[in-house]
Amino acid sequence: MSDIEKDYFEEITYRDALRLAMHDEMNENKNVIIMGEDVAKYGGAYGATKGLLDIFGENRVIDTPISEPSIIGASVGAAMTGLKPIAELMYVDFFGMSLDQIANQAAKIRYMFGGQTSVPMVLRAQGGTGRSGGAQHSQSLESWIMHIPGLYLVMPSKPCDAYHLLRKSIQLDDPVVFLEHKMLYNSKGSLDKKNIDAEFGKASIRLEGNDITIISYSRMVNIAEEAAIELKKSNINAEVIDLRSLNPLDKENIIKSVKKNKRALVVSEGHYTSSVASEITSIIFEHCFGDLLKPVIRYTAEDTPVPVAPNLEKESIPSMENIVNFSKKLME
Amino acid sequence: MSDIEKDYFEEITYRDALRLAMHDEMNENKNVIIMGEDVAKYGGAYGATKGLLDIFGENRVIDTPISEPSIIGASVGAAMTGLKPIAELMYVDFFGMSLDQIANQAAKIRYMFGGQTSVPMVLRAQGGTGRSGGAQHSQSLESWIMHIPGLYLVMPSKPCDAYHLLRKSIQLDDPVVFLEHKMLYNSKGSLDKKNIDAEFGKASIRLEGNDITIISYSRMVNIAEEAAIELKKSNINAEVIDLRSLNPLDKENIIKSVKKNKRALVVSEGHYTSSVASEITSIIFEHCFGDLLKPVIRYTAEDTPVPVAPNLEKESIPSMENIVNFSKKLME
Amino acid sequence: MNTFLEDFYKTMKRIRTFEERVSELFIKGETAGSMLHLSIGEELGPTCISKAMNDNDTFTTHHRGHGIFLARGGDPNKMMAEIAGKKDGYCKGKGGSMHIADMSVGHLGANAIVGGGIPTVVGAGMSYKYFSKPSISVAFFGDGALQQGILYESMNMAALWDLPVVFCCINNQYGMGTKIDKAVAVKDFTGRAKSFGLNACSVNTLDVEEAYYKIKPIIDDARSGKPGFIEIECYRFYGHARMDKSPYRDIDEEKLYRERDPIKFAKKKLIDKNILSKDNIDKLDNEISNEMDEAISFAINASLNDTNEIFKDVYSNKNPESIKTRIKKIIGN
Amino acid sequence: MNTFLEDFYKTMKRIRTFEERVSELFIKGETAGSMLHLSIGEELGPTCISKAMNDNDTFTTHHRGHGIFLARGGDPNKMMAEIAGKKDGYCKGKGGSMHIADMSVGHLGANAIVGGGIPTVVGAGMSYKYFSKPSISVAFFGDGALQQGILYESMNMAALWDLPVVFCCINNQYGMGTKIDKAVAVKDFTGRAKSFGLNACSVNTLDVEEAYYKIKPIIDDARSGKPGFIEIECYRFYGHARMDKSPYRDIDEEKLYRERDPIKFAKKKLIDKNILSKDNIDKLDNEISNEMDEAISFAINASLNDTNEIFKDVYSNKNPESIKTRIKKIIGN
Ligand SMILES: Cc1ncc(C[n+]2csc(CCOP(=O)(O)OP(=O)(O)O)c2C)c(N)n1
Ligand SMILES: Cc1ncc(C[n+]2csc(CCOP(=O)(O)OP(=O)(O)O)c2C)c(N)n1
Ligand SMILES: [Mg+2]
Ligand SMILES: [Mg+2]
Repeated sequence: MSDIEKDYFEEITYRDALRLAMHDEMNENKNVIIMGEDVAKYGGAYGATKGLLDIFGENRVIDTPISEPSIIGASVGAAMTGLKPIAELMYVDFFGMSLDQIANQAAKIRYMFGGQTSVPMVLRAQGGTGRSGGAQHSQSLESWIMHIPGLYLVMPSKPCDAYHLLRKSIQLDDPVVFLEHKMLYNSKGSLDKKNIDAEFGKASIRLEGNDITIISYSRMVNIAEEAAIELKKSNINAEVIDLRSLNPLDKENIIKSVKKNKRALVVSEGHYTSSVASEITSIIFEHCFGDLLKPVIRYTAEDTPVPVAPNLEKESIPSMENIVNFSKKLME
Repeated sequence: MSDIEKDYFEEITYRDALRLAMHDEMNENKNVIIMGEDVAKYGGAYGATKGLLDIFGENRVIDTPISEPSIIGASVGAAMTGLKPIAELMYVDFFGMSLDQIANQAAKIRYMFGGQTSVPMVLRAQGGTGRSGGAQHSQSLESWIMHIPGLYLVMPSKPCDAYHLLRKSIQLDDPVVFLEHKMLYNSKGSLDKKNIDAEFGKASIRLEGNDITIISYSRMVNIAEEAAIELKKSNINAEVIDLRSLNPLDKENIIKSVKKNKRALVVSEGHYTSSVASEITSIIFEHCFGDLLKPVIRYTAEDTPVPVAPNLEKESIPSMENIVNFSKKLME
Repeated sequence: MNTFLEDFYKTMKRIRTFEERVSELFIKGETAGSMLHLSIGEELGPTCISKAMNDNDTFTTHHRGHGIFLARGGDPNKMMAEIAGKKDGYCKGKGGSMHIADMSVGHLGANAIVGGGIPTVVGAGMSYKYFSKPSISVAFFGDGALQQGILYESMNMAALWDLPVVFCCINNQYGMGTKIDKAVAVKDFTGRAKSFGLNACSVNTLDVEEAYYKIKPIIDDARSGKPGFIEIECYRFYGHARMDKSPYRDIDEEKLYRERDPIKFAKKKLIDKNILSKDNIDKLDNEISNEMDEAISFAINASLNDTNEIFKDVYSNKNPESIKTRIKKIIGN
Repeated sequence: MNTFLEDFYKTMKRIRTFEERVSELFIKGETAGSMLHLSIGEELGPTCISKAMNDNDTFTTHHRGHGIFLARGGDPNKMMAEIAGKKDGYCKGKGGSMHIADMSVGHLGANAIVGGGIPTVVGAGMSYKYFSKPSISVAFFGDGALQQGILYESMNMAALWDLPVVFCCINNQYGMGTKIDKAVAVKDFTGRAKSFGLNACSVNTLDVEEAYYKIKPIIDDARSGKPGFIEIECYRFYGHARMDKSPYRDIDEEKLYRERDPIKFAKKKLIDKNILSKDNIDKLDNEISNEMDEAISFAINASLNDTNEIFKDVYSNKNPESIKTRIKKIIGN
């Protein structure tokens, strides 16, 4: 692990930003530990914890058996008794077996016990399509988490936000579900450790524009940005909003932008129905009623499991081209 | 179990309607079995399977160990090999530990295997508040299920729909999540076995009205009906729509009614955020844009865990009084 | 040795009396609902295990956990108030009987999810090991939880990492209406625990002292990093929850097992061994009775929560907006 | 007895050659992604267990299941096409390597969720018992799944209900980069199974015939309602998935274990026992090689799916509307 001393990076990968965030928090707080399947020796299935074992030792970077419910449950217990666990769930798809510990325990303990205790833990996981992982390894299940009170939900798209929001997540006194995207790890951006723009519940306006607002999060922000650049060629100026965290959600900036532009497109890699996209769409309609010139459009993954065949997989999620098409349509 | 020969009931409880539906299907199809915790000797935690053990014997009404993931997983395997299992999950709250078998297996098997096989099973469970069960025994988690393609989702409010839709669920070649509400079991209504009005994806208009549309499902339909009656006193005619199934969802009738009334209120006992209510709200806005005189309002349970204290529990979910208030406000 | 017995008796008697009062509170219509799981008949296990634990040890319980909590120092007033759903309860009335906790006595929480609190103690054990604290953490659960996979995952992790953790099964023979024979093929659960690498013992006695000496080494070993499993065989004297009359049980079986009463046994032993006279015991019983009467009064007189309480304690640093406020922002007042 | 060996050899060789071709297909850039888990080195277990099974038996597999599928009659062409994500694959290219299935040979499905396919066989066993069919159902999984609680729930149910079910662990010593020693405290897994009431045996040999005779009674007992557990000890010769070079493993360890090759062993035995000559074996190997080359060609030449395929097979009686259609309905064409 080189570069750990540097404060500014012109270019760093999303993966390295995460790794640095964990490193820096572990350095500052000896109660922070990492646990999960293959997080130590292997360095994490997507490499985000690589090198940390060597620096912090096996008491703090802990390979676990393949027991998701108990990994998260043990993190809950550790968090209640003085540690600050960062648990890694290799794929969001494994929420299926472990939501009891996430949604019934971690999320509710403070409430059920009348505020007596907190569950200060971070659950990192990654989701999304792009690797032909199929229906059980390609989901975007943030809607399940966003529905449950008590859980912060963070889904940054850029290395700098990944760094700062992961650090803040580790510092927080509440359980945070921190979701990465499997196709973001190699993406690059700058990182200034001293310049902290990211906050929970504060969206970032990636591109300003006066014609249409495109709201997104995680990997889809990058696709939306590409679309916005493409739209410029047709003289359409899209404002691209990167939500960064879904709970808390920056309603204010969403509403402000849509009130200005009167047209909005919500882009998410999750399914269409009963989703994060439905939520954002509702919020816009509710608060910009009267201002909107066109209905808000939610553009999401299909309401089907994710197929393995690469051509089908690709077609099953939002594309840059269609963001452009739908935006143009909204501008008519 | 008396009355099993009758075809028409002036008054029957929701519980008995369910029991009759299972009875009648088991009678007609010897491949139908029931399995779950305490479904046999005890008759089900909420009594819905009482008496069936005596009639069908322990090969067909099966008490299981307290192993939710495996109960559902075994139902999946049984369904793939010729049986028609009706699995009972005692509380929807236990989705937390068993969603892998529901959402990653039952829901996706047909798709992943290219249509080679089906998973014809019914998963019955109950949810909702009303018994001071607290945060882990009072949830309404239909949003988790509705989000996942591949699962039918049925939530009837009336005994007659409970009967007919449960029978249809058992007959279906796909996995069905059939959700009851703990406070509905003792509710009463008529049942005509020969007169089948209920279909998947066909909402029922419980009360017709020309002023405002109130859309709901499960127990909240009854509260909405009370509110509608109350609203009549103020000369407001509410149309009350009972969705009965959430997947498939009767968009057509929702849209038709709201286009007519130009005002809509969505009522659900689930949380507010990223929910079934967000979904319905979005649909209405999207399709009735231009027709609406007021923004659609979603009135749901609070975005907090459910507290045990009865006064708090009651306050945390929608009330008849507030449905009336919000409706009046929308009529201004 | 005998000095223990008085203590043990008192603990068991306090548990039983408390549970009887919960039942009364229910009959008075003053409890928050009827999801109340009484541990009458099951007092021996929590009592002897609690005694073997130290002050800084922690624990989680299942839904039938009043007894364990009391044995570890729970305040009957605040417990009863919690069961009544009142503001002065341990959890401000928001957790109730099934989700009661008291961090100050190491109660990391009761759990309404069968097996839900088991991995918590693995995490607590990780903390103690990490911080080199001499504490252990004990998970209490019923025989039903023996069929929850999470138990075996947790056992494996505890054994793998040499954690100061004990898994304690209060085997009352039933999971709701299902007898243990209908839930498992093999009833030797110590075999399961051993196969994962744990110390294990099973206790089937009415003599709480005997039980104590049997389980003590398991607790002590756990403290030095060899996790353990303890099964306490007992019988649920009454229904599963407050409304259940156990129609699925044989009356003779119930009669027989209700005779097998660890409290009666301890009382007789106290008298036989001349540790306490019958009069002294009556006096003690009376004190306990008064204590628990007071708990009832406390609970009944405690005040209700303000409805604003709904929104507190969801997060450490913010409260969710009420739905009413959200709606007002959309359609105005 | 010796007649088996030729069969066994052929099965193992076909598995290995198939896996080598999968690797080739990957290098050609023709597979659907890189989540390909090869079972090279692990051919013995699937081979001997498959032989002990009957025609109407069924099974589920983990993510490393090509070998089992082939041994049970999978068609290499359709398998390879599935791995390539093509229309002519077993699952129309929608399942891929990790979710492949063929109901016609009793393959109830591969599963990408560790442990996910285990309870399926419990349900299948319930069916066979209910319909008095003489079939059994076998769950294949890796050593990693030994740490998934669902396994023990399922074992308990199988034992409780006397189901014709076998749980078969292909213990290749690693779960991704984690050696089994770092995942469990006790490596005798038969002890776990027995404690739940199952028959159990562990096989650690290079001799597939010996293995067969050891596991056969477990399979036969299962057919008469005594469920069983079989552990096959082996070694994953190469990386976890196609991209993994196993940097976390000791090179000497890899060398040593790659020598322990059940196919080499069988070949030598065939020759030593004069069952087949070297020439005959070469001929057989050649046939297999050709068969698998054909599978590659088949896969490469197979056609891609029409994108409309995305919407099929979600439900038995309807297809979900595409997002485009939904959006058109809202904002027009
Ligand atoms: C995961 C889960 N499944 C089912 C239930 C419903 N339930 C509550 S208590 C109980 C029986 C538990 O039996 P046991 O563990 O033996 O505890 P006991 O009630 O006998 O003390 C059941 C099935 C639950 N609360 N949680
Ligand atoms: C529930 C779950 N957890 C984690 C993973 C990620 N994962 C895929 S394979 C694997 C290792 C499994 O090891 P083992 O069961 O021994 O099978 P092997 O790969 O060695 O054949 C892991 C951790 C998964 N697919 N499912
Ligand atoms: Mg019990
Ligand atoms: Mg392995």
